[in-house]
Amino acid sequence: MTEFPLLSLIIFLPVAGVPLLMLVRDDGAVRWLTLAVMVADFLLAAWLLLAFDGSSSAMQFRESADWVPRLGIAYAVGVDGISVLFVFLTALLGWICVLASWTAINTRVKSFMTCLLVMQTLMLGVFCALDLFLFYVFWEAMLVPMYVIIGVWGGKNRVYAAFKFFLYTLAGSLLFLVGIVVLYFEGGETFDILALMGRDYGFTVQAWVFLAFLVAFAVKVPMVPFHTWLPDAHVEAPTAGSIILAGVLLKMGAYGFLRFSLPMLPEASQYFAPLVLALSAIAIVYGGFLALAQDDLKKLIAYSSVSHMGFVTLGLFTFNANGLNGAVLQMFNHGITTGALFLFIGLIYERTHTRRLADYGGLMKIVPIYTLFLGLFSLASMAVPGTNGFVGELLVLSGAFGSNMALGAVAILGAMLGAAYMLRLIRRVALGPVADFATPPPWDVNGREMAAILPLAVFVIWLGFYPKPFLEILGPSLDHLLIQVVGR
Amino acid sequence: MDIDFSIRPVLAIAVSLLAAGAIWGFRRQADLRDSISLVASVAKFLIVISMAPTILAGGTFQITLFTILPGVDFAFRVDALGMVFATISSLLWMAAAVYSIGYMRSQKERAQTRFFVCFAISLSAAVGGAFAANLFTLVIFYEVLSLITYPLVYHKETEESWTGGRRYMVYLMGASKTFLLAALALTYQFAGTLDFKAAGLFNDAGLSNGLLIVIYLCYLAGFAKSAIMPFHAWLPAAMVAPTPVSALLHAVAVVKMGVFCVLRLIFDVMGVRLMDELDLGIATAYLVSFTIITASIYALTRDDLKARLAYSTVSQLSYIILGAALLSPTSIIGGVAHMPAHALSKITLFFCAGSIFCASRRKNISDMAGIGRRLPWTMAAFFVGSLGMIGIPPSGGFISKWYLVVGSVQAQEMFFLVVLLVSAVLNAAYFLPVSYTAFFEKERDDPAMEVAAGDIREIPLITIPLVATALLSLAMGIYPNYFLSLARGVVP
Amino acid sequence: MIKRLVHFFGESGKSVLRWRLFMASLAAIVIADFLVNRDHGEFFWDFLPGWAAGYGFLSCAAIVFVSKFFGHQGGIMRDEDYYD
Amino acid sequence: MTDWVHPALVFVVGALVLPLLKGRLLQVWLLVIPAAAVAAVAAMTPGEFGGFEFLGVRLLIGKVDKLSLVFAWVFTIMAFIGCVYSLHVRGPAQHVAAFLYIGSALGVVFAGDWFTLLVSWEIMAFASAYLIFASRQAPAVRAGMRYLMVHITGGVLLFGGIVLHGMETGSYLFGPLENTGGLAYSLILISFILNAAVPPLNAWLTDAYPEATVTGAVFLSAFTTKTAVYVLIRAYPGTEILIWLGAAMALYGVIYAVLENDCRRLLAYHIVSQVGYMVVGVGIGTEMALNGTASHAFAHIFYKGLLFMGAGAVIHMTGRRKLTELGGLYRTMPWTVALYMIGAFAISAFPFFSGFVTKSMVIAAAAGDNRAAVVLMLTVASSGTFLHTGLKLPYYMFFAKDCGLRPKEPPINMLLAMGVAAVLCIGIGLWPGVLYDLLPYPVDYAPYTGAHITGSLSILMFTALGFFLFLRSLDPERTISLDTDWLYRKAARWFMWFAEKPVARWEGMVSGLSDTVIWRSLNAAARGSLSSDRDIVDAFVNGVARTALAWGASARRMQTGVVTHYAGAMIGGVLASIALYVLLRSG
Repeated sequence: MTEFPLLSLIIFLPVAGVPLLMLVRDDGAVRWLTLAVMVADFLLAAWLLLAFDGSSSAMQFRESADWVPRLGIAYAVGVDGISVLFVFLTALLGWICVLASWTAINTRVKSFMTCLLVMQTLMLGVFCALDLFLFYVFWEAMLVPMYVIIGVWGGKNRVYAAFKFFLYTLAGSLLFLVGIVVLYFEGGETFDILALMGRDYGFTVQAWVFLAFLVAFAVKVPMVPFHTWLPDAHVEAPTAGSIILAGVLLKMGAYGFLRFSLPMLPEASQYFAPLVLALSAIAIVYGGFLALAQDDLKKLIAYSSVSHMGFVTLGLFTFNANGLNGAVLQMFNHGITTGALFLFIGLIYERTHTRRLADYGGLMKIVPIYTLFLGLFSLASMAVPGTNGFVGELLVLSGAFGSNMALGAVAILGAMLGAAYMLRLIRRVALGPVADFATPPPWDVNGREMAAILPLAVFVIWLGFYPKPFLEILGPSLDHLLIQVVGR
Repeated sequence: MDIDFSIRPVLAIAVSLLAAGAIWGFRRQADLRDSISLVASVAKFLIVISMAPTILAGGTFQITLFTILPGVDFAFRVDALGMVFATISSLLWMAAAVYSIGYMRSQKERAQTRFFVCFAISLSAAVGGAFAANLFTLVIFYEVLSLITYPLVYHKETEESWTGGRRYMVYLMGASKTFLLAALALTYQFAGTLDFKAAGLFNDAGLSNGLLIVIYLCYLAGFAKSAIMPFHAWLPAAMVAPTPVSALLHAVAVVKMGVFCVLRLIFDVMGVRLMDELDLGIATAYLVSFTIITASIYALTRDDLKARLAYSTVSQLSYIILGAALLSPTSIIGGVAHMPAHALSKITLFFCAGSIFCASRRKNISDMAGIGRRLPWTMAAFFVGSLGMIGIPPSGGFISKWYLVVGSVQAQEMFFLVVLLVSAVLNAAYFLPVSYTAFFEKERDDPAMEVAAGDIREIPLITIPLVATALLSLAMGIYPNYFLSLARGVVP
Repeated sequence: MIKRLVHFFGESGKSVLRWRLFMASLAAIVIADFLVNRDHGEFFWDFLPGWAAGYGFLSCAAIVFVSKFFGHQGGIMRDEDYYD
Repeated sequence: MTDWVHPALVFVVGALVLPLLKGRLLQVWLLVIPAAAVAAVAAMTPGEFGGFEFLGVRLLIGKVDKLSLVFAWVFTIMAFIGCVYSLHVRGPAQHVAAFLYIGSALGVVFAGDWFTLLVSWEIMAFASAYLIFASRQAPAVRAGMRYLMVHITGGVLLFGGIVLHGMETGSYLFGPLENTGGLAYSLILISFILNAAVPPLNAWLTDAYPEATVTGAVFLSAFTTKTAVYVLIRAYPGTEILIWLGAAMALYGVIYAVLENDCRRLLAYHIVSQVGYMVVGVGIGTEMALNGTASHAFAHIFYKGLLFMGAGAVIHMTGRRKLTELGGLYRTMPWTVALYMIGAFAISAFPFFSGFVTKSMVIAAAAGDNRAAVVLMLTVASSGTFLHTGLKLPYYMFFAKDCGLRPKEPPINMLLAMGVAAVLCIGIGLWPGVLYDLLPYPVDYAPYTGAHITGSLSILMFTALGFFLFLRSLDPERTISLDTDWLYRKAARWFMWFAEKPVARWEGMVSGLSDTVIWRSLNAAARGSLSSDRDIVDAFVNGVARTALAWGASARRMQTGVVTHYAGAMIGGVLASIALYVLLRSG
C-alpha cells in the first residue's frame, strides 16, 4: 500500500547501527547508541502495527526484488496479522534487552551490542520473509550471534550449553533445509512462500516434509523430547540472551508451524495432528513437573517455557478458531511474560549472584517494588484471570476441549502445575523471613530497570483485560489459515 | 425489568481500591491510615445501598466497560442476588473496620498496613464479584479474592500460619486452576459466551447430558470457596488468620463469594430448568446435606472455639446451597435469605471469639468457664449469635430456616426437612455449651493461663461492633423485609 | 395457735392421743359413709358403703409395695453417683 | 391494640426495664408488672386482636376466648405470687428470665396461629432453662443443658409439624387438628406431650426441676406443663390415646414418687401424676372433661406452687434437699409446715380444698364416659398423691427423726406468697362457683355431695392408715431412680464417641488429602520427571554431544567461538543433504 519500504527499514535498521558502533570507543556511548537504534526500530514497528490493516488477511507492506532469478530466489518481505505481532514483539524486546544488559555486560560491550543488533535484524527478517530461501538464510544465520552470545558472555558452563544449543538447532535446520528443497522442487521451482501455499502436494511428500519440518520446529519450540538444550542455554546465557531465547527464538518454531506446516501441508498436518497434540500434552505436563522440581530460578522458568509452549503447539493443532487464536496470543503472552521473568531473574542475579531458590526469601520486605512486579509477572505466567496469560490459556483450553476432551483434561493438569510452581516460586523468593544475602539491601529497582519493566507490565494487564485489538488484528489471518488447513 | 446504566457499581468497587492506595500512602500515620478504612467502608456502604431502591423495585443497573473476548465483556450488572451479597459485605465491613482497628491495636499486631490494604482490596473483590455481569468478570474477582486474602491468612508468619496458608492456596488455587478453568473453557467453547442468562447458557448448545453434568460438577468443585465437602479443608486451615479476617472474610466475604458463585451457577449459568431436567438440583441437595450433617457433628468435637465456628460455617454455607438446589421458590428465598442471616450471626460469633482472645488469650471453650461474668457484653452477643445459628426466633436465622423448611416441604423432599431439623438440634448441641460454660460454670483460676481471670476486661473498640452486629442479626429477625424482598427478586 | 397445732402433731409425748383421734376419725368416716344417700352413681361400687375405705387402703398398700418391688428388683434405684 | 393490652407485652416491657432497676425499686417493679398483667387480663373481653401478615403467614397474636382467659387468669396470678416469693432474690437476671418465661407462656395462651405459638414456645424453652442454669451448681448446669436440648428437639418437631400442617391445610390458624394420617398430626402431638411430660417423654421434667433455683422451680412448676395442657385442649380434644397415656401417667408419677429421696423431685413426679388427670380430661374431650381439665390446671398451679414454695423454703433455709438429711423441722418452722400442709390437702383433694372441686370433675367426667378402669386408676393415683405429698414428704421433712437443724422461718415475702397461694387453695375449695364461672363451658356439677365427701375422706384417711402401718418400708433411701432420661444420657455419650472417633478420623483424613496425597504426589512426580529428564533424555543427547566433541579438533576450536567453522560444517551438511535429495529424485 505504501511505497515507502517500511519493513526493510525495520529489518535492517539494527544492522545499520553496527558501523556506527565502530565509530565510538566508550562503552557508555555504545550502550546509548544501541539503545537509540533499538528504540527507533521499536517506534517504526509500533507505527507498522498501527498502520496495519487488521481487516484483511492479505500480506501487507510487501516488497520484493529479484535476487537469484535463475533459482527463483527473491528478496520478498511482507507481514500479515500473525507476523506483524511478532515483529512488534521482537522490536519491543530488542531495546529491553539492551537495558537488561546495561550493567550486566561489562566485557567486550561493543561486540555484545553488535551481536544484539545483528540478532535483531535476523529475527525481524525471519518474521517478515515471504521467500523461503530468504527465510532460511535469516533462520540459519540467527544461530551464529546467539551462539556467540551464549558462548562468550555466558556462565561457567557456557561452552557445553552453547555447543548443545548449536548441535540441536543445526540438526534441526538441516532437516528443515531438506524439507525446503523438496518443497522447492515439488512446488514448481520457486521459493515464493505464498505461491508454495497455493500448491497442492501429494500426501507422501507432505508427510515427509512435515516430519522434516516437525523436527526442525520441535527443536526450536522446543517440544519434548527435543527440549533439553533449552534449560542449559537459558541458565548459561546472559539475561539478554535468555530474554531473546524465550521471547523470540522459541516463537520461531511455532511460527514455522503457522507459516509452513499448516498452510502448505494441511493433509499431513491433520494426519500427524494427534502426534503433535500428544507431544504437546506431554510437554505441558512434563514441563510443569520439571519446573516444579527445579531449585534454580532460571531452570524453573525455562521448563515453564516448555510447558507454556506446549500450550501453543496444542492450540495450533486443534484446528479450531479458539485454539489458533489462543495459541498465537499465548505465543505473544509468553514472549512478554517469560521475557519479563528472565529480566527479573537477571536483575536479582546482578545483586545476589545466586539463582538457587533456597538462597532467597523475604524479598517482599526489602525490595517491595521489585517483588510487586515479580508477583505480577508470576501471576501472568500462572494465568490468573485479569492477566494476559489467562486469556490465552482459556482460549487454548477451549480449543483443546473442542477437539478432544482427554486432551483438555491433560492440559488442565498442566495449568494446575503452572499455579503450583509459580506459587512455590513466589512463596520461596518473596515471602517468609528475609534471607541473608551477600550484598546487603537496600537495592530496589532503579529508573533504568523500571523503564524496561513498565512496558511489559502494561502489556500484561492490557492483554489481560483488553486483548480485543490484538485478536482483531489476528482474526482475518487466522480465519484464512483455518480455511487453508481444514477449509478444503 | 428496566435496566439503567450507572457508574455506581464501578464506584462501589473502586472506593475501597482507592482506600487501599491511600492506606499504603499514609502507612506512617497510623491514626490517619485507620480512619481511611472507616471512611471508605461507610462510603462503600452508602454507594451500595443507594442502588437498593431501584433493585427492590425490580430494576437492574448495568455498565459494560469493554469487550474482552467475543461473547465476553468486562461488565457489571447489579441485580437482587448481587445486591444481597454486596449489601452484607459492605454493611459488615463498617463493623469489621472498627473491630479490626481495635483488634490490631490491642494485639500490637505486626504489618498492620499490609493487613488493612489487603482487607480493603478484598472488599473490592467481593463487591466486584457481587456485581459481575458474566462468568469471566466474576472469576477475575474470585481469583483476586483468593490471592489478596493469602497475605491475611499467613499474616502471623509463624510455621503454623505458613502451613495453613499453603493449604489455603492448594485448595483454592488448585480447585480453580483445574476444575473452574476446565468448566470455563468448556463453557466458552460450547456455549460461546460467558454471560449470565436466567434461562441458562446451554439451552441451544445441544450438549450431551453427560457433558453438561461434568461441566456442572467442574464448576461446583471449582468454586471451592463454597466449602462443600470434600473441598472445605481450606476454611479451618484459614483460621490461623487474625480474627477480623476470619470474621469478615472467612465468615462473610470469601465464603459467601463461593456460595454466591454457586447460586449464580444454578440460576444464571445452568438455569433452573436444566438443573431440574438433569436432576442436578436434587443431587446437589444430597451432597450438601451430607456436608451439613458431617460438619455439624465434627464441630461438636472441636474445643478450639474458632475451629468450631469454622466447621459451623462449613455446614451453614451448605444451607444456602441446599435452599437454592431444591429449586422451589420458597426454598430459594430461604437459601438467599440465609446469606445475610448467617453472615450477621457468624460475624458476631467470630468477633466474640476474637474479643475473648484479646481480653483473655483463651482459645479453648473448656478454658472459658465463667468468663461470661467478665465479658458480659461479648458473651451475650455470642448467645444472640448462636440463636441465629440454631434458628431460634427472634433471630434472622429463624426467618431463613422457616423458608428453607417450608421450601423443602414444598419440594416434596421430606429427607431435607429431616436434615434441616436434625442439624438445628446439632447446632444447639455445639453452640449452647459455649454460652453455659461461659455464664454458669465456676470460674477456675488456673495459673497456666496467660491472663488471670481477675483482669479480663471488655475492650470497647472490639465490643461495640460485635454488639452492633448482634443487634443487626436480631433486627433481621424482626424486620426481614429488605433481604426477603431481594430474595424474592432472585426467584426465577 | 398454728404453732400449737403443728407441735401437737410433732411431739412424741402426744402420740397415743394422736393415734386415738386418728382411729376415731376413721370410724366416724366409715359410719358416715353408710349414712349418706347414694341415689345416683355410675358404677356398682358407687353404691357400696365402705368401698372407698377398702379401696383406699388397698391402693396405698399396692403403691407402696409394687413400686418398692420395681425399685429394688427392677433395678430402677441406683446409687446417687450412677451417672458420674 | 388500644382496646387490648397483651399481658405478655406487659411482661416483656417489664423484663426490658428490669436490668435498669435495683434494690427497693426493683422489688416494687416486681409487684407492679404482674399486677398490671392481672389487670390487663381482667380488662379483657373475648375477641381477636393483633392480626397481621408476616412471612406470608396470617398471624393472630391475640385470640381471646373463655379457655384462654382461664389460663391467663391463673398464669398472671401465679406470676404475682411467684414474684412475691422471689422478692428477696438480688440481681435482675433471674427475674428477667422469669418475666420472659411467663410472657412467652401467655403468648402461647393467646396465640391465634401456629406461628406465634411456635415463637412463644421456643422463647419459653430458653427462658425457663435459665431458671435451672441460674442455680450454678455443676449438676444443675448439666441438667439445664439436657432440659434445653430436649426442649429444642421438641421445638424442632413442632416446627416441622407446623410447617407440614400449614402446607397440608394452607392455613396457619391455631385450632383443633383432625387426624389425616399425615406426619404433621403426630409430630405436633409428640412435641405437645413432650412438654406435658407424658411418659416416656417425662424425664426432662423430673431431671431438671429439682436442680432449678428455689424460686425458679416455683415458676417452672406452674407454666411449661400447663401451657402444654392448654394447647392439647385446643388442638387434640377427645383423642383416645391421651386418655390411656394420662391414666398411666397419673400412676407413673405416683410409683416413682415412692422411690424418690429428693423432696423437689418427689413433687416433680407429682406434677407428672397430676398432669395425668388433665391429659385424661383432654382425651375424654367432653365439655365436662375439658372443664375439669381447665379447672384442675387452674387449681393445680396454685397448690403445686405452694408445695414447691414450701419445699423451697426448707431448702432455702437448710441448704438440704434429701429427705434422708431432713426431719424435725416443725419445731422452728411451724408456719411453713402449716402452709405446706394446706397445699398438700389441696393436691390430695380433701374436701373444702381446691383439688376436691376440680380433680373430682375429671374423674366424674371419666365416669360419665363409662370408663371404669380409668376411674379406678385415677382413684389409686389420688390415694398415692396423698400418701406422698400429704404424708411421706411432710413426715420425713418436718417430723420423723430429728436431723438436728434448727432453721428459722423463711423470709417474710416467702411466707406471704405461700399465704396467698394457701388462701386461694382454700378459697377455691370453699367457693368453687367463682372458678366454675370462668370455665369454657357451662358447669352443672356439684362437688359437695355426701357420698363424694365421705368417699374421698375414707380413701384418704385409710391411705393414711396404710401409711402409718407400712411406715418402715416407706423410709426414703439414698438412691436415685433411673428414668427415661437414662436413654438419652447414655445415647449422648455414644454419639459423642461416634463423633470423636469415626467421624473425626474420617474428617481428618479427608482434609489432610491436600498434604498427604496431592502435595506429595505432585512433588514425587516432579522429582521423578526431573531424574528421567537428566538420566534418559539428556543423557542420550550428551552422549551424542560427546561423540561430536570427540569428533575433532574443530570441535575444540568451536569453543573459542570462531564462527567460520560452523559455517563450514553447516554448509557441508546442507550440500550433502541436497545432493542426497537430488540423487533420490533422479533415481
